Amino acid sequence: MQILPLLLLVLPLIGFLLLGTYQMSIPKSLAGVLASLTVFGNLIISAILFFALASGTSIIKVEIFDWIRFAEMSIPCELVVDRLTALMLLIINGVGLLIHIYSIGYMKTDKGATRFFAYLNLFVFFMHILVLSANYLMLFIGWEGVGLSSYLLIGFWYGNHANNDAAKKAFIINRIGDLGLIMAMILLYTHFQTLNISEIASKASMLESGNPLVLAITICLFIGATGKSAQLPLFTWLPDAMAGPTPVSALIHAATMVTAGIYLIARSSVLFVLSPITLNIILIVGTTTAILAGLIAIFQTDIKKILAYSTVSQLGFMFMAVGMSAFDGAMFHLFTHAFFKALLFLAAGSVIHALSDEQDIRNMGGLKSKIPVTFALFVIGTIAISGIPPFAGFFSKELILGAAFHHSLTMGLLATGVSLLTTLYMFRLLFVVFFKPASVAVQANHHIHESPASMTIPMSVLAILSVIAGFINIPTLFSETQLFQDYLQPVFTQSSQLTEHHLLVKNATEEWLVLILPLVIIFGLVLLSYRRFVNEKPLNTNTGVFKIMADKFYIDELYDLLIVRPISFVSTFFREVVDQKIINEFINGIGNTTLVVSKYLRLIQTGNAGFYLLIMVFSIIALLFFNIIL
Amino acid sequence: MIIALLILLPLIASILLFTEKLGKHSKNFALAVGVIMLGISLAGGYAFTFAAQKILVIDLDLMKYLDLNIAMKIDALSLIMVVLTTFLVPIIIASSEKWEKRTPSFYAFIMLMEMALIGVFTASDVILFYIFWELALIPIFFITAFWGSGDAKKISIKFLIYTVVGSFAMLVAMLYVYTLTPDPHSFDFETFLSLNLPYTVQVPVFLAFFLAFAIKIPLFPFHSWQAETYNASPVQGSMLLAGVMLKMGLYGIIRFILPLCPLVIISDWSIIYLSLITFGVIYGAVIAINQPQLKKLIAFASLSHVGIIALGIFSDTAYGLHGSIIQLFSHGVNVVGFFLCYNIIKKRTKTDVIADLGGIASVAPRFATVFLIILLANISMPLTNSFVGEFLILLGVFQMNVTIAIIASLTIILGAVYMLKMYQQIMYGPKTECVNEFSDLSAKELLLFMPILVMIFLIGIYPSVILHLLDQVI
Amino acid sequence: MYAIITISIVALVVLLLGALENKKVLLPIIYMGLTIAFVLNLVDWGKSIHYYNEMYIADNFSIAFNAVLIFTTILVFVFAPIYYKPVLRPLEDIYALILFALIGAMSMTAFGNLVMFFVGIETLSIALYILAGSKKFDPNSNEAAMKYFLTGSFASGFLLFGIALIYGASGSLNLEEIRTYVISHETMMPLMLNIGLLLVAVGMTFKIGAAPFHFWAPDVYEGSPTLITTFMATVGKVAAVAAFFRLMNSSFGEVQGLWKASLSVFALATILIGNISALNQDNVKRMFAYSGIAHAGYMLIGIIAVGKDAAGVLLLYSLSYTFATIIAFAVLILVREETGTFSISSFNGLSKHNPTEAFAMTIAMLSLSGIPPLVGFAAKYNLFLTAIHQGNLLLVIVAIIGSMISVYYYLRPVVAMYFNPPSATSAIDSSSNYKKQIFISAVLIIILGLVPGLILDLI
Amino acid sequence: MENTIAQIQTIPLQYYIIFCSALFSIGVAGVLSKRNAIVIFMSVELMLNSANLLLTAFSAYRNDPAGQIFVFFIMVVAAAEVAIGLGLLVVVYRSTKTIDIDVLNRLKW
Repeated sequence: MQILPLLLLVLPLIGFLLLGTYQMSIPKSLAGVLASLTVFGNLIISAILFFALASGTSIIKVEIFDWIRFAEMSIPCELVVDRLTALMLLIINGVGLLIHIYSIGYMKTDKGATRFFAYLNLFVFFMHILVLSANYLMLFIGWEGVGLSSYLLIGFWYGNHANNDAAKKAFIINRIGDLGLIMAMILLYTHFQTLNISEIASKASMLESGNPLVLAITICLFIGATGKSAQLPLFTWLPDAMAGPTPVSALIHAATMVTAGIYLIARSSVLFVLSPITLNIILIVGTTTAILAGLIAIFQTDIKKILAYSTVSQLGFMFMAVGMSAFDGAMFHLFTHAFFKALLFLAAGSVIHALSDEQDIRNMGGLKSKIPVTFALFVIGTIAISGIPPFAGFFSKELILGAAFHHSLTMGLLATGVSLLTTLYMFRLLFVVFFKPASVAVQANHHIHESPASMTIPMSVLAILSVIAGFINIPTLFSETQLFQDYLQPVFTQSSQLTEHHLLVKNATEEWLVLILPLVIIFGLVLLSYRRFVNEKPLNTNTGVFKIMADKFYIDELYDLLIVRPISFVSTFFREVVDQKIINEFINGIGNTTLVVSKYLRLIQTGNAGFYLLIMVFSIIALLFFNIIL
Repeated sequence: MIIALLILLPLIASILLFTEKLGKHSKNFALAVGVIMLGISLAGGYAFTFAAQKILVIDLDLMKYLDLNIAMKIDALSLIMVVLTTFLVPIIIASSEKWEKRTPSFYAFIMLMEMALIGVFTASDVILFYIFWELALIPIFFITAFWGSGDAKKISIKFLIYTVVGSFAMLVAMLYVYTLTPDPHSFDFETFLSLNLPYTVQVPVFLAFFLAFAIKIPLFPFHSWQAETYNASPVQGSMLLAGVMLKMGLYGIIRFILPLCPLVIISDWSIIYLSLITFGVIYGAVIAINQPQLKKLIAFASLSHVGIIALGIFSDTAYGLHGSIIQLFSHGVNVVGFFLCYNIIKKRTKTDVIADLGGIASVAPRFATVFLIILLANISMPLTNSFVGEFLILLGVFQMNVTIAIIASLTIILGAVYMLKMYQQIMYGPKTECVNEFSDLSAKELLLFMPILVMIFLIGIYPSVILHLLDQVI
Repeated sequence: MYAIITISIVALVVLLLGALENKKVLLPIIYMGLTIAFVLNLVDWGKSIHYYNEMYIADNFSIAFNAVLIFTTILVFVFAPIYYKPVLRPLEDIYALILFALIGAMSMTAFGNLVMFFVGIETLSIALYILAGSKKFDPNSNEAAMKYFLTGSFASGFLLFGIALIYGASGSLNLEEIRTYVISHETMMPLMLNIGLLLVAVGMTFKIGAAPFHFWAPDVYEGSPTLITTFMATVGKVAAVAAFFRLMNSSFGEVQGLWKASLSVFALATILIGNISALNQDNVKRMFAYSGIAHAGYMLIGIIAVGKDAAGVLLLYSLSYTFATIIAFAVLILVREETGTFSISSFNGLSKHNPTEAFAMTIAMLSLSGIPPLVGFAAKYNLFLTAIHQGNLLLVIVAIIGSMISVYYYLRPVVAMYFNPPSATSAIDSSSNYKKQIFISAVLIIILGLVPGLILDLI
Repeated sequence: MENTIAQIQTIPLQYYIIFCSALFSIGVAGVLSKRNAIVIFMSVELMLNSANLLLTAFSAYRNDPAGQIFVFFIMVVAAAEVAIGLGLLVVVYRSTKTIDIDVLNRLKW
């Protein structure tokens, strides 16, 4: 059992090293299989671990070696598997495996497929470090590592600078978040003398609620989370990250990496519940992000960007849950979201694939009959994400909505609103792409074809999961046991003990209300959007509020104006003016002054002997004057 | 014994090379000596860790004849610096090509430099330290001025004068402190460091030493020689400068300023120089963002990095110090790796203007990977060597001064900005004209990178190599 | 003492042989005679013998300095044939005058009486006046001699008046007796002695070429024949420094208050003026003149720090200065021989055709600027150390600043030699026989730099 | 001899000192004010002679022959100096056709 967590790391690492080193010699077809095999191996291990933990083993710990050790400081390289980790492992490897298989088909024609799979394996490796690590510093390795893999994969087609810009942007914005995480670690170490997550949790639980130290730490952690999980104000990289191959968007930018922020907070739940202020901030940030991103999504025209904004919005939704201390709700939504969002991305990829890399939905339409399998899968995904029962999204959203209504009515309504926004933009997407009469481009395109089995099969599996995954946590209204919540319960015991009113004692009416009310509106919205979007009329985005939304609230432009340009200006200013003109001139000035002094000093040497004699006499007089008279 | 070998071997090699009798074999000879030196220093490391430490001390009291005490000692810090030097010198030698003029002398100067550097790092007599310190200037001056390009002559003279100004200030301070040693006066490190100087004395001593070290390192605002000199120097010269020579200054801070002027470091005034350094850290990083020339970019990046290291040292905490020492080593490795990449690019495209380059990754994937790893090491990616160091430094600085730690840590972001911007422009995007002929790394070149890469991951994954050593002394 | 007598005889013999037009034997005789004198000089080592009523004192100090002077003179004579290659006549007058000057110089280091002091100075000076003008048809040489003579005799007047006043106050010309008098009147020093001392100091400051009485030096050094400049800059300066030190050390060491402040100011001014003025000189010869002034300033620091330690340091400093200067001038002579100019550009690309000379020159320049591990560093280092021991920190700081400045101009010829492309005329006959001598001096600089202790503890 | 000394001693020593200083100053003033090399030589001689006189006076007052012996040396030196000086003057005159010292300024800066 001890060796298993280690194997989890070793397998993808071997995969990466093999594929990376022999990039040129390994055939593309083999590369995909090899990469998938490592993930498959990991999936099996994860399953073993998952069930081992379910059947009693409380925690599996593996200490590999002393990483940093001197004086009283000791940070070991240590892995730990608890239930939260096991769940994450399942998601990563399950979704990961499917996406790997999908990629075999998707990347078949790409020259750099081997490199692609190497990067994917690298990502899997770092993601495992992230979820397996027993201390924050190790977690940070994975944290940065997935950022790096994301950078490499977004910029996978590096011949085009737009892709590279997107990759760079993702990395740099992530670094801003990372800085927060580093600061958090420094604070943690300074005050707890350790970075071990569970030790910190137990030490922190002694502290009183609202402690300013905890506030600072959690704020820093949250900054880290906003970077990775694309929350305000650091979310702008995620839509741009769609420049990468679609499987990447599915795996990294929908299912796994972007949820690391949620994972981090869930991991540190003890700290967060001790800081109500931070929770409120998270709540506000999550809500704002969810709404903002949802609004933007409605007006986008790029199929992947819509899904990206949807992801941002959904992540915001999860943060709302976190902000209300509903960690299990957040985790559950993370879990289901991984399936249907991955499915949607893959289906979108299939669409794009079918249309030979067309991503603009205005150039689509009428695909319903041309690629029926993809269409069916896309519909399942859309229904699931919209929270229509009995699909997975319904159950996870319900859990969060319940928490929200329990928190306050306002929050409840806001959460419902976010959920409805989802319906709106998703069905718009569905209708425009599949139902709307075929656009000119589609009509002219005779190569439209359904994707190969290697792509449709993984999608189908995901679709099945999107349908059934919700049933592992049926609302209390219908069932006494909530498998998911119960499984995770030990992870959050400590934090739930610290919150006074965590366990939701819901009354039936309230719960029915939460169930029924959104559903009614959802169906209304679906109808509305069907009427609105299936017709030819495009959205008018030239004026008013719509324009602001379509232009993404000008956030990118704002950052450009406030941060990028000033820094660029300062950089040039420093280089050309401060460094060259001021400092260098000053230093040279010292030297030149000496030379100038020298130039004039030598003029004293007039060459006139009479003058020399005069100076001598004056000097003697001065000498005698100072020595004798004074 | 080991120290004597470490000093004499390069000296003899350098004299042999100066005779220019070795002709074609000069490079191989120098390389062989370099590798042997590495072996010896590793043997020293072995001896230090496992055997009696006696062999790592030389104490020849030649006061009578030389007016000098040949006292040299290797402790953990010295050992790390010596290993760094002997590790880098063979790589530097191997990276060089045949020059149009005086090739043997070029290697002779490198060997001389190696000797001087080892002397600086092992001397345990203040004047001996000073002598080696100055001696190290001469070879680098000649390397830059003679084999450099562009305005090398003028620039190297400026560099020389600039650093000499600093070291003379240091000399004054050394002589001054000497007069304060108890009778009979002594230049021995031990005597120096056991002095408990009053605050009023520590201030001028600090200023003088700081000036010398700040110029050498260089710290803002004493850096104006750096970019020019790197740019004018042949790439091997830049490697020596950035890889090892600027470590002399940091080493000096640890050796002299920390023990001699503890009161200044904890005084309220320390905020003045700390702010200067911190500003320099940001300043270097910001300038690097829009820097059009690769070599100058490396220079400014280096300015930023060493500023962080200096902050770590001045933080006066165990974390900061340990982190700084790891960084001393890592930065040497990384910057030399960086210059190796620069060398490859420059050699093949004949340009180092970033805007003229592009799309190299598509023709040279191996090179792209190697470059990326080195670049990531430079921006302190976890699992590379500089991550642990930088984290510890920030931890240390944080405990000293929160604001400074936060400002300094901005380099984590800025570093990513300028490095990725540069990397994207050079390696990605459409191919430019001068890149068309670009061939991927040959096996030989790859071999040259290997030690660097191994070191990057070794220190990154197992920093205890260094930390354990340090634990025995600090 | 016997050394002086030997040299006198050699000088007379040289004159005689010259009159007989016997050219070939002149130099061999001089070499032989000087070597004998060198050995005879050392015979008295450690004995401290007083000759002629303490007129001449052969103690370790004077013997060591005289050895330096004789050795330097030998070196000067070694380069004489190159310099005078185009001259066909025997040159007995010039050789004899150099020898006479050497006698004066040697008396200056060993005087026990102010009479000997004055006579020594004048013997040296008068010989130098003539030597400076020995290029009779060169207006520069004429002018140099005239200026030297005018200012020199003027300074001698002050020196002499000062001696007279000291004599008047103390009643004796003997150093020991003056010392006794000074010590017994330490608290109530007569004004006359004070003025006398200052005037003597003025005279000596002039002779060593320190500010503010340095004005003659650049002009005279530049105008004189280069070989004579070499002699002046080495033997002349070292003898004056030794004499100055001896006077201050043996008679006025206990009353530093009287003269220390003034000399410190002189030293500061000298170092700064010398170094700064040298920066902008394109004429290498003139640059060395200023460099010589600067070094006079450093040596003044040694004089200020009277005492046994200072004597050794001064000896080491003189040695380092002398050797480096001789090399520099020797190379300068060679270069000038080929290019016909003293301009710094005449050094361009010297390293290509004459690596040995270039190497030696580099060593000399680095030594003069005080870069370890050369003797120049050892000398400066010990000098500063001694000064610091006596609490002259300010002086040392200024001296160090001066050294910093000096690095710049000392490197200019080095840079020209190694980094500038050779000019058309700069190739030197590389079969020159003097490679070895130059090279040996350079090696000496290095070796001495490694074992300065040997010299320091001599006296 | 005794007599002479006694006679000399009838005049107070201060007078000699002041007289000699005045003489010396006249010499210095002469050197500074004149541009004619010969006159300058003469002024320098005046300075030397004032010192001679001073030495003699001290010698006489102290009954110590050393000072007077010194004077002989000085006279020899002075004679030599004048000889050299005039010789140089001739050489210079030959090339510049003047004995004005201001003309000598080829060497400067």
